[in-house]
Amino acid sequence: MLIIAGRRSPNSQSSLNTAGRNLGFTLALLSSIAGCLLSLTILLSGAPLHVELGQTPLFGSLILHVDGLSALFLGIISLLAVSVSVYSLGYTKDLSPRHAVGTLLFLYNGFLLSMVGVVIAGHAVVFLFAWEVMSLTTYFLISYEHEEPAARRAAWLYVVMTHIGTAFLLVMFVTLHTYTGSFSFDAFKDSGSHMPALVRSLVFLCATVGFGIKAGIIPFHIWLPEAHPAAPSNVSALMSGVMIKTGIYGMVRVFFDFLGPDIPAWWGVLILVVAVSSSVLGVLYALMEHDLKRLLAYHSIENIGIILMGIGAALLFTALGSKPLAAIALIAGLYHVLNHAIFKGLLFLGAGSVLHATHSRNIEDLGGLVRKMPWTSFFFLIGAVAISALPPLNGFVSEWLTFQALLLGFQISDLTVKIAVPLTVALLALTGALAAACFVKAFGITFLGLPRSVHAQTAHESSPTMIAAMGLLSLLCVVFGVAPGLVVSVLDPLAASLLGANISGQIALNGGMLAIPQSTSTSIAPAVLAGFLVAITLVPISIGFVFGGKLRKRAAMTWGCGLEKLEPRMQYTATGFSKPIRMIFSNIYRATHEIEISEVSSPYFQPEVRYELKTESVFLTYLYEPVSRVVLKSARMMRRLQTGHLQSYLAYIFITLVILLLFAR
Amino acid sequence: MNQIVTTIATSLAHLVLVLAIAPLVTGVVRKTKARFQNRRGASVLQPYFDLAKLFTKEVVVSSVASWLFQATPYLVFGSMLVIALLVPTVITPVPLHWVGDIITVIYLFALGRFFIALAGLDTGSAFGGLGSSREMSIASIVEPAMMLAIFTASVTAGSTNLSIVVERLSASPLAMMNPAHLLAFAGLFIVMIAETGRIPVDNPATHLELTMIHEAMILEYSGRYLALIEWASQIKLVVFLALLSNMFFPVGMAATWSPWALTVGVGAFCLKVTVLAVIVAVIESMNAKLRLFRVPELLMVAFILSLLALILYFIIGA
Amino acid sequence: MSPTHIQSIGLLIDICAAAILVTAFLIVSSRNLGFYIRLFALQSIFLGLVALLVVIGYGEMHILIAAVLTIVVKAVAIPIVLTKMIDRIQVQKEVGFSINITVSLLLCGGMVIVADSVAQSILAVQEGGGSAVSRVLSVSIALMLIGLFIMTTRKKALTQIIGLLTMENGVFLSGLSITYGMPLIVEVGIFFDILIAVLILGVFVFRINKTFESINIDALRSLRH
Amino acid sequence: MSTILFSLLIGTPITASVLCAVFHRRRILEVISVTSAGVTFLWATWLMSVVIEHKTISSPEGWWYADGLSAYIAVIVCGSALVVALYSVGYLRRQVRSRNVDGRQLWLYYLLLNVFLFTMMLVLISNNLGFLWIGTEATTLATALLVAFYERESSIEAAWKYVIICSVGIALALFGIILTYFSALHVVPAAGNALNWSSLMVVAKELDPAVLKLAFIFILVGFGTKAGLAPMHTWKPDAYSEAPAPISALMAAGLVNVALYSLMRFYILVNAALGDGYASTLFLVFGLVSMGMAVPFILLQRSFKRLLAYSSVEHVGIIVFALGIGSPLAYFGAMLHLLVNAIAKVLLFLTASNVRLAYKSKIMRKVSGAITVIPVSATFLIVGVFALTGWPPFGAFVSEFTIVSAGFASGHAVPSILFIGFVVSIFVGFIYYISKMVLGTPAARVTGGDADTASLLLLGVLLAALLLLGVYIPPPLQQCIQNAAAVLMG
Repeated sequence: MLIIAGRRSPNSQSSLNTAGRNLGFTLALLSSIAGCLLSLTILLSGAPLHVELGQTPLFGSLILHVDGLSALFLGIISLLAVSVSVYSLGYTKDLSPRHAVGTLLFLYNGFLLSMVGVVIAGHAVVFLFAWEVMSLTTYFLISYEHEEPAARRAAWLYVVMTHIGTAFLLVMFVTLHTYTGSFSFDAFKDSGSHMPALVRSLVFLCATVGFGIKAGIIPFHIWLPEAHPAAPSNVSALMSGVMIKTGIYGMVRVFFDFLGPDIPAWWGVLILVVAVSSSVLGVLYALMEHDLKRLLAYHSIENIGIILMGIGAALLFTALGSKPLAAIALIAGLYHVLNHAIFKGLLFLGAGSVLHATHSRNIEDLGGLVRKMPWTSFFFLIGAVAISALPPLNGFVSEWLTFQALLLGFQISDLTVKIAVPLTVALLALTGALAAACFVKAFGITFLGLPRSVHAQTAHESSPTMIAAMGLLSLLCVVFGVAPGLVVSVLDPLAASLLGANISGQIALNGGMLAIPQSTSTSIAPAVLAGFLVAITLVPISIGFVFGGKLRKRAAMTWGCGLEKLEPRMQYTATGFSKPIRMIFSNIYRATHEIEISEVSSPYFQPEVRYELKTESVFLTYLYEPVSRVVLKSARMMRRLQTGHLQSYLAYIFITLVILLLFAR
Repeated sequence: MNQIVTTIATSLAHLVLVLAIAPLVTGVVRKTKARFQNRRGASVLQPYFDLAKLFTKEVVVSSVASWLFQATPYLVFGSMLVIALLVPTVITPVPLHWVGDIITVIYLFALGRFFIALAGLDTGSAFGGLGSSREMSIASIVEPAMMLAIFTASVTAGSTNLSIVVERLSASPLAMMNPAHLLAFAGLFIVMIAETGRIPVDNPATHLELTMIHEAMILEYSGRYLALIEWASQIKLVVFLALLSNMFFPVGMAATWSPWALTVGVGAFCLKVTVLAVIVAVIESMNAKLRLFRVPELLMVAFILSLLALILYFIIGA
Repeated sequence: MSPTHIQSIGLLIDICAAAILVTAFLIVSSRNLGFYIRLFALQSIFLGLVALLVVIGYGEMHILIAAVLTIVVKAVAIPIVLTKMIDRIQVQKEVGFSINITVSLLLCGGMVIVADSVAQSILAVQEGGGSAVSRVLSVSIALMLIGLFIMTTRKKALTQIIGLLTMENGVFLSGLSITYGMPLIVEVGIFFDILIAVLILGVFVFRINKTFESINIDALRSLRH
Repeated sequence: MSTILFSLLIGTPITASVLCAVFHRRRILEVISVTSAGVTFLWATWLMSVVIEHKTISSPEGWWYADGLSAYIAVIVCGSALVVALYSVGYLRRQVRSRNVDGRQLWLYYLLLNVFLFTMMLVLISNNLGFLWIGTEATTLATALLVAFYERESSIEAAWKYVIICSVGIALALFGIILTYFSALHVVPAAGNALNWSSLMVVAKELDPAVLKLAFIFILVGFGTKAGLAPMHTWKPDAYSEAPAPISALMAAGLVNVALYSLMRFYILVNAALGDGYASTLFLVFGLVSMGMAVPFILLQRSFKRLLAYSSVEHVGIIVFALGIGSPLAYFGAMLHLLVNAIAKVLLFLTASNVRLAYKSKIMRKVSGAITVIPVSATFLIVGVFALTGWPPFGAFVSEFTIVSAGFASGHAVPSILFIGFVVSIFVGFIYYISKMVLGTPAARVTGGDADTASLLLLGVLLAALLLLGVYIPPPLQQCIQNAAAVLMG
């Protein structure tokens, strides 16, 4: 209940009292540490925590129920909240006084409490309550800098989409209520069996759409790249790190916990299709983005796709009856949830520090920050390596597990698996490669080379608390990368409890080594691997000494094709960097270029050339705009009913009377 | 205790072998290319002398570059060595097989590529950016193709552990002849050409900005750093050839540590690697370099080939 | 009261009801505003007569006060107020139509038929085909529908008041016909309400005339959507 | 004892209006109105406590009658009247200061406010259906002049339409009452109390079904017009946007509940007489039609007062839909929604009036950046909109959730899904306009400041009440709602 204490924050409007701000964030820090401890105790002890909130006349007693799954997500939320709270201490120090820090604190703590509430709710009404309060606080947080119209539009789009999602969730929970007679999650447990198949599929679809909108899967993703950049950076780290995970939590809870064991196969296939399209399209759109935070937002979509690949595979395998495979797939998915929360949080905090220092998000006019902001760039590099799933860090382990889970699919002789699995493997590999390309662009253009604008030149290192927060997260990246045994040993009983079958011990964890007995001693030992990588680099140094003696270095200017001084404009730009990929995937992007060359009187003067590139956002133009056009057109038609003539109003009453007399006899 | 000592000893020996052979293989390739251009060409050992020379030379570091520029050579070389440790060349049961499997190998390649690309961007010169952008876009298709090709082989063996795969395939060489494996081999061959930067995809010997991809990234390196990176790319060539030969024609590999089996293994390995090197050189001299935006079509062919191989294997269920 | 006596009362009631229906049709067919008010007064007189006949015929004493009130209020007081209003605001007598007269007359005929079918379905319930006065129900429903029709088609504000009053007369007549009038206090209350309604509508007509310089309803179209 | 209570309930407002008629000085008028509203609220709570003890009370000669339902609605109506009276004091002082309102109009305002309260009380406690009708007609007349208070062209037009449409509706309702009286005539001997609701309930089974069905149609159209149910709602947007804000708040919170009260009285009667198939399908249809009709007008709207008027049409639709479902859970949801809607409407209408006074315009395009100009009212506005459209921390979510789960439980799955669809699309329209008004940078120089602290405090109390209802329903209130729902069960 420390969390609620954390919620009580000074709502002091005065933005100058640093004491109030520090107090607020330290309270948030303490409550999130408490959250971590609570989740760890439950995860390790395995005993669910059951709290009765009180009797209500309509919905029975409101329950908070924290079992393994909610404890895992509680842990993730609190873990990220700890570092973000530390980060916010420094970040909000010199927010422009126009924005009252008091409201930011109030909303920030409310946001944290509601996310925790969503995860520990054991009762439909409490869940919906926390769910909507989360959307409400996020709405106000996104429209925090409400001067820019983009922030307002993003906030509106976000709140509308989540509310539509909640409508689906409402239908789902009420259908479950009609079939089980109560609102508590225990009653919903395995309620799939005593529902007709059609209703069960309806509940599944409502859950997928409702939770999918919050998770940002492909057809419903349009709010994500708008909302995350608009929010203040510490909040957008939390939003894309953990808030979209509440969608995943909901899906896992409904698919595996509520809808019970016998699941039709097409569910798994649907989730896999959504997962694959989300991950590939997510990374492709990310490649074209030059706004750092929008780029990271699109990557959240991609990583949600990878998580859903794990969950979709788990669904498919349970439907086809092989429980152990499903367990590995689920563990892979949940592990990636943890990893993504950490490295996405780290990257967003890094982007926040860059924004904080240079007041510009467009990477085209950054560059050369590695010298001005050494620590931020180092931690951002660790985040980039982790998200591109490169070996020593945590991204690699969870993607390796997902690969193993998918490859083991060949043991099942079902035809759908035979086609679905290879395609998923291919596209997962493609996503991994594209992600690496995207982050080379992001890190390279932002941090390396010469500063491209005055902002970049005058950048300064972020404050110590911000660096400490990022340091903590990168340490976690390394720890979970090097010692996966910790996490997998926690996830294993959780997957066992969810999938019913006792498949613990599927992933042998002898000495920090992940082995999959299913496929005869396939294993990786990340700890040893990391050790080797560090130790082996000594070999080239020693070889260098042996052959070349002491290293003699001389600094000189980079070769500028003969020009006497290297101009920052001569460097590669982000658009240039992603041009080859744009050529390769041109039919997905359908990019349009506009080149304007200004008229120049005499040939001796240089004409001014303006080049503008626009990639078409397919879903917006072909799905959302037509729908809204139709709705507004029909609304405009209906509006003509209120004509303003008194006669027509009387005629309406007369017609209603006549119709009633005819029909209601 | 002695079990650990033996594994360290054997893996070190393994490492030395690969380190030694790498420049030789590049020498063979250059020799055959020269022969095709009916000139005598430098001796096969020329790469050794180049490396030795480079090691002694002074390193010129660009003032624009950051610490990343100077750390990349060591990291790239290190990751190549780790790959060398994992890939079975001479003997099937690689001592450290439990440390990593095929996916680790592929992602270690990606790690190396990631840092070289960043180093290219670090110097702030147009060529570095050009190289990194082309390298990363080609890699974005090559990597999945490589994975699919190798997965076809690993799926037949039932595990992604390299030693197990090679052992299983060497146990039944006839199983190799089914269509899935041939397609996978073709796909992997194209991937090898793209990955090691040979002619149809990228020209290793040129400094003309239109054609160079791999060279552009390491343009700014000099002295010891250049030596390390050159050597790393040579090791990469050897490792790829080893993968190609052992995954698809594992004949003649030593099954046990007996000295006789070892000599046969080393001999067979050298033979296979030289044959493949010659084939690469032949292809290189017969083809002209593809235009940059034709390369993705070639790579798409590789991707489709490997995907077909995997699906074919799944459908037919060899 | 001997049955023949009831018979003649029934006959008289039918005559008055017919007269009321005729006045309603005249209102629909005429153009002149002043003529409307006189027709409405005539209609109220006949209505009072029907009430008196019910009092005489069926001995429902409490209707007597209602009958007197109808004649005093509706036949005398309201027409005076309305004519004074016409003179004060010098509105020209001509009344704009949204539908021409022949079509509206046809529609009113249709409405009488509909009203008759509704009345039959109500009266079918009563054993013995209902008393003499209940036959008046179809007339009262027709009166209500015509009143609503007048309000919907005429363009002048005053005609809308008259339409409303015709509807009220129709309802009062229906009350008379099937329930021999409501309890006294309720009748008085209804009259009081109608009187105040007419006064307020009159005040509004003055204000409309002052602000819009005409009492044509078409001017009142600014509030839309 | 019951006669004293009833006479007090009607007597206080009528004496207050007489006093207002006599005195013309502003101070006295304010004091009279506020005290009368406060005292009537006290009597209403006393009536509620009496009704909780012994179910129903009625005056000896049968004119007045009160049970759980009427007491519950009386408390809501008097409560909102008290809040509106308190707010009107500050509102009118501000209007007088900016010379929009002269002495005579001020006097007329307070007089008609008290008459309006009297007529509403008359409807709520009358047992005789004729008196019910007279009271409802009187409410129309009382509010007619209030709607035309500002003597602008548009307010006269709105008042004219309001009076004409409501009078036509009420006339049809009278015919419905006559038909009910006719259907009861051959059963209830004494002509006098055939019109009393309580006696009709006793004898409901023997009422003639055919005539009662016809009567219910006329009643539904008649009182539906008064309540603002769709196709007959056309007067509501004009009347609410043109009337002075406190009056439109009292109409939205008080008058709507009174009209719904009369509809409920006949609904119970028809259910008792015919079994609840007939009336509930009609209510379901009209409920959904009202919500559906409100959607396009909220999606495309220019003035924020009309936006709130259409939201009132929607919420009447919600309550009628809930009544149509018919299960005890649905009745509880309906009654709770009655209360929550009243509080939310009063809150939003009064906040909208603060915005209107500050920006001097009703058109939403001209209003932007309210959060910087009038921070407190703007926060109330945007948080109030979330409360109105059924977001969880507030009461509307609990009532709408109950109604939806009752709908699903009683087999009306598809209408409930439609219900959710309408509620969500109305939220979309609301948040689009309100976020444009509240957020962003204010347009040109905006002179008008925020309302005085007393009114803002009042609005704060209302918002806190909404928040409390969302989180926890106190037992005494729960008891009253249960009573009202029990009456609805017939």
